[in-house]
Amino acid sequence: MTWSQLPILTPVVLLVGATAVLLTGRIRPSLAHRLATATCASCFAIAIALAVQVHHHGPTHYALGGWSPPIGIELVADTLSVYFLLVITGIALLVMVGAAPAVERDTPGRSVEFFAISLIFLLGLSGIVLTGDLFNLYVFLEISSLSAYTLVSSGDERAGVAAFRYLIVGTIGASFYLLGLGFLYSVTGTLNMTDMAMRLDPAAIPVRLAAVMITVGLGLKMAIFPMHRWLPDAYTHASSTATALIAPIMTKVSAYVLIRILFFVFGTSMVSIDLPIAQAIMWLSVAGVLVGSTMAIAQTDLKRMLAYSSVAQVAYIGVGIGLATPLALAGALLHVISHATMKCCLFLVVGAVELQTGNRKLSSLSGIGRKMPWTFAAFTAAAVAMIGLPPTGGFFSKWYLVLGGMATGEWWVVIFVLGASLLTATYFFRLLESIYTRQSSELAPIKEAPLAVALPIVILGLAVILFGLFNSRILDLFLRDAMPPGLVISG
Amino acid sequence: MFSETTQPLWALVPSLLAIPLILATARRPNLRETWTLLAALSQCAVVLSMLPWVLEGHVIESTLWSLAPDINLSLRVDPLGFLFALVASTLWIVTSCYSIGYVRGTREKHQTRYFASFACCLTATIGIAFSANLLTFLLFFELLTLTTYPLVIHKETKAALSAGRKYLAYTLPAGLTLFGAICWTATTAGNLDFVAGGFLSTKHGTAETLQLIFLLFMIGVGVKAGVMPLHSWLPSAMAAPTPVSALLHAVAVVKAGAFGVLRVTGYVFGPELLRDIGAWTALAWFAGITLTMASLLAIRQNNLKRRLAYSTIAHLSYTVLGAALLSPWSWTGASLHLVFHATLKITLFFCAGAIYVNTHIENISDMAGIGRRMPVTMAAFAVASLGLVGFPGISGFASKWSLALGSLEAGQGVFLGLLVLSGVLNASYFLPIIHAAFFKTNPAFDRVAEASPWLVAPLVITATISVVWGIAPNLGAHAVDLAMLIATSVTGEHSG
Amino acid sequence: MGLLLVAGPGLPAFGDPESAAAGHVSAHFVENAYLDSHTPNIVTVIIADYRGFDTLGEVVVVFVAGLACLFLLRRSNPQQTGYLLRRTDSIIVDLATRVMTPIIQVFALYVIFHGHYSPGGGFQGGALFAGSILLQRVSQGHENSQHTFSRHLDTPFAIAGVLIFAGLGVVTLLAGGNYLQYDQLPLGLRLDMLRNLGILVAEVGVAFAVVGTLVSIFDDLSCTGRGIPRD
Amino acid sequence: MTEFLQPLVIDRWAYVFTILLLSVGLYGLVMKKNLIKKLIGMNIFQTAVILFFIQQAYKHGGTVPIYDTTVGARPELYVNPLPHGLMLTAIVVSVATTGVALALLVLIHRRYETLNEDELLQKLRES
Amino acid sequence: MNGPITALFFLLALIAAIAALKVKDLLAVAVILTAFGFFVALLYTALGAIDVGFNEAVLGAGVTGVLFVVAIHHTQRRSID
Repeated sequence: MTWSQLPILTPVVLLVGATAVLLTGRIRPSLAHRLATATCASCFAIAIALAVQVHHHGPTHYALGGWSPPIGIELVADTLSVYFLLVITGIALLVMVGAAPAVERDTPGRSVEFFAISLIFLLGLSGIVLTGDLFNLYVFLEISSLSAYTLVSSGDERAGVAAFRYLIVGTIGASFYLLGLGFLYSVTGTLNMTDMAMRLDPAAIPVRLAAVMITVGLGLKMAIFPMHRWLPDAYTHASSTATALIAPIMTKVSAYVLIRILFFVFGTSMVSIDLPIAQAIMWLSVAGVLVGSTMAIAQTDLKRMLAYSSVAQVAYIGVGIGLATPLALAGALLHVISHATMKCCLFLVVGAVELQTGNRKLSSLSGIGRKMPWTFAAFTAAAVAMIGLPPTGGFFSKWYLVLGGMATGEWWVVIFVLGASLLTATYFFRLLESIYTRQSSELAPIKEAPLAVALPIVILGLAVILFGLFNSRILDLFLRDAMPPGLVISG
Repeated sequence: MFSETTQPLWALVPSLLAIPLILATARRPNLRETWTLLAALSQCAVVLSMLPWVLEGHVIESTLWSLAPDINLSLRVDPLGFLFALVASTLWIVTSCYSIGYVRGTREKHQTRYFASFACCLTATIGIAFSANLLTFLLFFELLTLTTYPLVIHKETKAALSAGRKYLAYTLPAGLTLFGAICWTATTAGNLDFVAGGFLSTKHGTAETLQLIFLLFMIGVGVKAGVMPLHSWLPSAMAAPTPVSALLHAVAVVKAGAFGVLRVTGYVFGPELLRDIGAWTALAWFAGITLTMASLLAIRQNNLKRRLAYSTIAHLSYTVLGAALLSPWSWTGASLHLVFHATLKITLFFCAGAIYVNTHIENISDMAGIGRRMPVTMAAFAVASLGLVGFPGISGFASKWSLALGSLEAGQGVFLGLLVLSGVLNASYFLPIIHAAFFKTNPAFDRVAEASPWLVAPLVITATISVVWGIAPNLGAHAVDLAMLIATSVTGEHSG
Repeated sequence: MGLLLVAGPGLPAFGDPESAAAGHVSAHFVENAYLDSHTPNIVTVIIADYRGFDTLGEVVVVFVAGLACLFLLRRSNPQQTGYLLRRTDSIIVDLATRVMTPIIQVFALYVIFHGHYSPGGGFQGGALFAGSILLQRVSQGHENSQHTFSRHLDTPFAIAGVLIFAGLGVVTLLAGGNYLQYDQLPLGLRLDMLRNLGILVAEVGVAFAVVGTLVSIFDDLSCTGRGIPRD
Repeated sequence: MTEFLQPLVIDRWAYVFTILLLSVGLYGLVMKKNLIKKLIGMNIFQTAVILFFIQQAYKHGGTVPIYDTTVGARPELYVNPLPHGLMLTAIVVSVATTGVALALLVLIHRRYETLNEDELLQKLRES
Repeated sequence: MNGPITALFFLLALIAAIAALKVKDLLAVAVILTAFGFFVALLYTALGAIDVGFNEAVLGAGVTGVLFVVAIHHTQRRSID
């Protein structure tokens, strides 16, 4: 087994890990969590190794079954996919580390299955970012979606309804994707991305229709306005661990697929010049930013508020994709990692609070900042990043977005993006104020979360700031090479 | 390690290092406050150690790492930045001595948070002073906004909280405007490094575009500088403890705003461009109107701190005016006023605080006769207020004088008139206080004595400094030389 | 929908032998399938060999679906679990199922193992097998049908299926080939026979997974989650 | 009109059927209030998508994709086998999805005793 | 050329689909859905996709139907639309 086998390892390790969790879980449930964590850790290690390899030797192509594409399925580990793989596995690891107590509380007696399913969920996501075959991507999309529905349903009593709604929407999205793929296949006769990019003719009507359908399908999964309705319910009612696992990466991976297909398969010129797809995405996302932020202000439930802010923040990524300029896309990709970290941090904090207080109403958080100093220090960092103040990651992703918008002369986009961050500031500072200043008596017995829970939170809080300060490192290491053909980041 | 290029970094280290130490020693107040004092002293020392280089006309550059393509997180010590940093770090020493006395005197809660945020503020301020390009500037500028917020809401009373909200409601949008302006500049000009005399020129866009950018910039920094009509957060921020107001109004925030105005006018746009696009007259008039209006409003305030706040607004626009007039002398005056007003105003706030700690009086009407009981404090108060009026022999005079020269130099006699007028107004809202304090009696104060030495010593020191600088403005800090250096480098002509 | 109709003319005509899709890749499949793996059923070759990874993924989908139902519906402690189905009263149904079940099962096995030569394979066979068990569950009732296939057997079955398929890939991996590269199996046969064998193993794995999962889904759906079975 | 209808109705009638089926499924998915009906609509929708692939794979005079020595390995004589392989997967996926969906429905019904969307929303609002 | 037969199956499938959405008795709907699956399976076979047809017949028609029946047993049989 040589280095060339690295791409396949992540899925295989996750799959074997999942089965192992199930088997050991039958004998000793206590082992399940450790095993899951170990699996995630090894996947993270593999991802790092893969990243190093790609950085030094360029994209790695892996022909499954030894059948070279387009005959067989190939995995392609290029900078873009490795970047996302790192985000996915990293977040997964940090969530897993402290998951045990919350999972035991939310799904008593079923934690073994929970961990197994979440591993398969990760398998699906990593497969999506690694595969170079459009139908294989669909299969992995369904794997991740099915497990996501299940994870969502593992929450409070309304979770079932939220999960069903999510399932319906997700399936429609997937079917639209599949239909679009059918159109593409019937005019090109191939399923391999690179091969398809060479063979398709951007002028053909079916191709254009396929582009529209795939965009719609993925838009549903990515919760682009106005297809975002499923998201708040799903994130609010899912168990805290599930949310912390799904919210940071699921929508990002859909964004990845969008980027991959729009810019790498169809090509930048087609989606931004021949068709107004990019513009459509951009304006819908702008609307999403505004709607999400506004709705978030109106919420009284912490998780629901964060869910709506997710809608807004994912829309930032959509704006970056829609602007389709190098800097804007870099901003979008940077926002992927920074938003993943901050949102994961925030949701983990929610989980910790629920664990310590058994309550998550905004009103009940008064003065909790003094009871759980470390946790809420991280929370503050993440909140500042959400608002987009320096020196956090959120600031710089916005910086690139705005530069990209100004370069293309999209003044309104710039204005809306900046204005929306005021809305964000409104609800987060309101929250921070009550967290740190108000005193309330019933908080007296509450203590800081246990180490295993608090440590990942603090790490994420630090990461949010570091990603901001050293964003140009990320830019140089990943984003420059991750740019689609024809887009080059100057400077 | 202590080479010339790393010096600006070391200037940031002490206050930065102080934060964790303060937090770690929350349980042991004495140790905690030792850290604060040590940090303040060492920071001042590091800054001072750069004085010779700056006087020789060196510009110390030190780049840390890249923030974005073609934009580095880099520090730069030029006369202007140095002057500001010097003021901030020196006054931090006295302020922290004073704070120690004050918070113990009034038994404030959350003293640890208080001192920690204080250190953060100082880091941000020094960062602003030494930032070498607009992005770095913005970084520290927003950091200052964030770290001042806990200080504003420190008392956690309803008033304090609403003041905090108001503060954010003004500064965050301002920050965004600044952000937009900087992005725009980056797109048009491609670089953001400060250059004495400005790096923007007419080839970077039409006059209208540049005027718009300038407007955005002015809104961005003007809010902190309290330029009317963006000033109203400042009086309400008086809800904060007095040392905080002292820091806010004399040293960190508002001065950072004024400093920002100087930076933008002198080092981003530059005199030629501002003359070409005619933006300077607008700015000058805004400043002129502000300093008159604010002085008028100050007269109507009964709460001492609010009155001081309005006088701050007025005096900041002296600096802004000086920057806008674009002539060598006016720039000298502006830079000098940055320094002198700081020392004078902080003295006044110290006095207000001392009175409050002893008697819990905030309103001027109740202060009749206080001077007899607290002679030292009130004497200092008298000195400082006379300085602000522009009384010869006290530091304020020098800066006003050169501002006056500047306005003549720029051929704008109008503003000379405004300066004189506001001097008169200053007198009319300060002198009554002094008169009442010394020449009236009030039995209520029989048992009142001078405040604790922690409180009195700082204000005596600052008062003496102002007097000394009034006689020999160039003593010690070479303030005048530095101001002249700044003026020359910006306007390209020699003053005097 | 209008859009879809407008797009129609751009697509290759119905049954057009020269359509782009018919050429390119699939032509290669038709030409080489038999030579590559000595298996006439081209579709089987495609799903189990050329695009074996898809099929593995699909097995995972089935697997996670079963897991999901188990996670959602099955309660941990058995006495809380009652089952919907009881033994039927109709003698005909009873007899019919008794006769049918073994036949179906034999046929199912045939379908699985003959998938190389005729339509069928792991999925169809597995589903048939599962169907026979479901038939028993329906007619004989849950408790009585446990002896043919216990409900504690299904998850292990599914896991076994997944592991067989995934393990096959791991073996080829360890043998120095790529994942699921059957011709690297260390058995010293002709390449096409190796692939033939690999396909067979894969199909068996699929069958296991499908049987286990379908039965488990059925059980979970039909368990009332309340103590008393209701009628 | 004809130059629009001819290619559509005569050459691609199977495609038109598929689209019809697709719209039926979508209708059920969107319009129906009963969640089980929604699910059925979803099933039909997925089936239509699968059907699209299959009818695209069809060739006049093509035989089933099982290698026949008498025919030989001549692509034009076999129906395109690749979509068949893909759709085998797709069918199984849709069945799996249906299974999970049904499980969710049973769960919902245990809690709320209804599967009608409006009543469900009503109860959600009350609780 | 098996055009007519294919068309016939298409029609049947379409009718079955519509019926499945129209009928109010859900158990009947489950049966109709099975029929739908069966027609579609035949359709696949007619289109030369015997494997898919087989699969649809077993999974689509068989298993799905059974699952629906069980689920409907658990929940409610009537549907107001």
